[in-house]
Amino acid sequence: MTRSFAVLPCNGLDKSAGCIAREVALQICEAGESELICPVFYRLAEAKYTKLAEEKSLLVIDGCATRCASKLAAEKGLKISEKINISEEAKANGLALSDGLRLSAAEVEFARQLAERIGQETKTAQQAVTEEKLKFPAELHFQTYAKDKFLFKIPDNAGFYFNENDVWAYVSGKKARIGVTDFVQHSLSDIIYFTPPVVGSEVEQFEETGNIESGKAVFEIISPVSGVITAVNETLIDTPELINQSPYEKGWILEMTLTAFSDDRDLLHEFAGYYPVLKRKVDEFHV
Amino acid sequence: MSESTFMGVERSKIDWSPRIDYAKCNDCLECDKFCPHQVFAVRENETPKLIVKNPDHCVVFCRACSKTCGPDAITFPDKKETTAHIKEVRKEEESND
Amino acid sequence: MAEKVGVLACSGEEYLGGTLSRLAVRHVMNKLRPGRVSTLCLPLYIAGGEEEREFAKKYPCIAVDACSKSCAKRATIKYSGAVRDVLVVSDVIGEEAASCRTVSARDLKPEHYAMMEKIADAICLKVDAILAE
Amino acid sequence: MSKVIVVPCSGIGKVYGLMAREAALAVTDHLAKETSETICLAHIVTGDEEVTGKVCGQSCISIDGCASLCSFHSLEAAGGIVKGKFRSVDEMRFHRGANPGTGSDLTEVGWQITDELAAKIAVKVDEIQKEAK
Repeated sequence: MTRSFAVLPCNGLDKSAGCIAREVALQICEAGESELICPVFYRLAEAKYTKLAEEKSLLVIDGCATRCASKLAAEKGLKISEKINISEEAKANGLALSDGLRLSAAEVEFARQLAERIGQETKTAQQAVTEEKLKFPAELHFQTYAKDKFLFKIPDNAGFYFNENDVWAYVSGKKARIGVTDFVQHSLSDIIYFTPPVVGSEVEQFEETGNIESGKAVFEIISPVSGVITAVNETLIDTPELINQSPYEKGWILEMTLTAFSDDRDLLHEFAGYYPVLKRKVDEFHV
Repeated sequence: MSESTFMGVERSKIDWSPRIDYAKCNDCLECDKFCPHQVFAVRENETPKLIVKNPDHCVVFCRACSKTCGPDAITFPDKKETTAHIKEVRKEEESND
Repeated sequence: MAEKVGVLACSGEEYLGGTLSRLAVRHVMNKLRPGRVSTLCLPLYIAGGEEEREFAKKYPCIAVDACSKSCAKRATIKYSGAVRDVLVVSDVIGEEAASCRTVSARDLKPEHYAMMEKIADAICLKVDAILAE
Repeated sequence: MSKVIVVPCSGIGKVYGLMAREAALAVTDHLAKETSETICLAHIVTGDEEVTGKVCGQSCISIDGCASLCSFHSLEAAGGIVKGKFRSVDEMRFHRGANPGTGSDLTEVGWQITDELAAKIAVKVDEIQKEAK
């Protein structure tokens, strides 16, 4: 059976990747019950498409790394259930995209295969990872560093690991919960958008896994650990300010099942290692 | 801000910064506007206009600027190779201690 | 010697003095004494601003009030303890100007900005005196 | 009938505070001049009897800059009945990437977003007044 989606393609007409995204979207819709969301018409028909995206699981097809379709979905507060990126898929398949805006025979075939694959794929990754529940400590113990009126809190509970990209992971058995540190939320100030990663996707250590954005900047969440994403904190889509208010608790970003923690650990700090790094950053980079 | 070390390794020993493909770059300068760490520099009346001036200011493993690039002209080194390199340097330094 | 001084504006919404107190404090923080002054958000005292309250306890603070009600001063004393000094805007630009009903930045004219600068200078005198102690 | 009390946070550190302030003033000075009024938030924070007497039991609208909700919490603490709760930062979600200005000055788009917010608040004032009838 083919799966049915609300399909939001990037549709960018100025690049072959955008044209392929459009082609993939059309093929998926033609093959089954999926329905198309036109990103251009979305501006005028917000209610219609928002309803559609709520009724069906949302598939976002980005053309290139600018990821306009993902951003549109985040802006409209839509929950993305699957996401593909044409440029990345092409790279993975060894296909060099042309500069022309008319699809070549190879690109048409690539689009066809991609559409077929998405239509039939089952969420094996997602099904495989629901067995164990993460045990997060009921109470965190913080150490603080004060600079002017700003207080930077860092948990020193055992099980917390940090990368120098200011992202934390709380590890318990095979599971981890991930979020950003107080340094990130103070530097960004009021966080307005959260672009979540896709549940079921596999992430390597130091790979981007979603981003958060304030009026000041966009922050890429760089994963401290490798694993398969099992959950995303969906409340952050409507209330991203929870990251400001409670970066280690209510503002957690995602959970995953770890795949290479013993390796990953080499490039992670525990509290004692991260605390001086944070102090240095706070002193250098005045918020 | 420039960070002098990353995971204890001197930043200058880690090759991580954006690479600009000038065949694709259209001088829109979105990357420079976006990056808060002054990695890029813009030179009026010079070619190329946009250069990577401070590669060591770039936050190791951050690729955010490439996502602002419409023509996809920015790439980064391979993450796995970089990770392996950092681990190697750390090992060397440990054995030297 | 204090390395930093906290400055609180009343930012009152009813009178021109409030608007000017807010702008003058920002002017001191950004332009006249950058790095030496932190502004504190008065209403954060009630909304649970642990950081604001702690700062006001640790560092010397100056309240900048539009009128003799001295809300900024009294709120700081109530939630954080003492204030080191107080500037009342109406003492600098006169009662009549301070209680004028022009409040929006939309309606500010060059003469209002001149008043703002006068207030900012008066704040700087107090900041400098505390920093020199 | 008593006026709806509209109180912005006027947060001094960020542009969102200025947007909240200007949106409130646009409502009480222009859009709903006859049916709404503002009261100095700093005065509310002091908890004076004079001001809690004005706020307690009255219909209020809070306009905050950010998630700290200073105005909202202060109005509640003074016994106000907050029937409308706005945040200028929420308006930014409809204007991704826009630069609204600084805590001292708004840009053109900053004013535009503020005006959009003010229009929504004015509608809320009307609703509250109709309900009261």
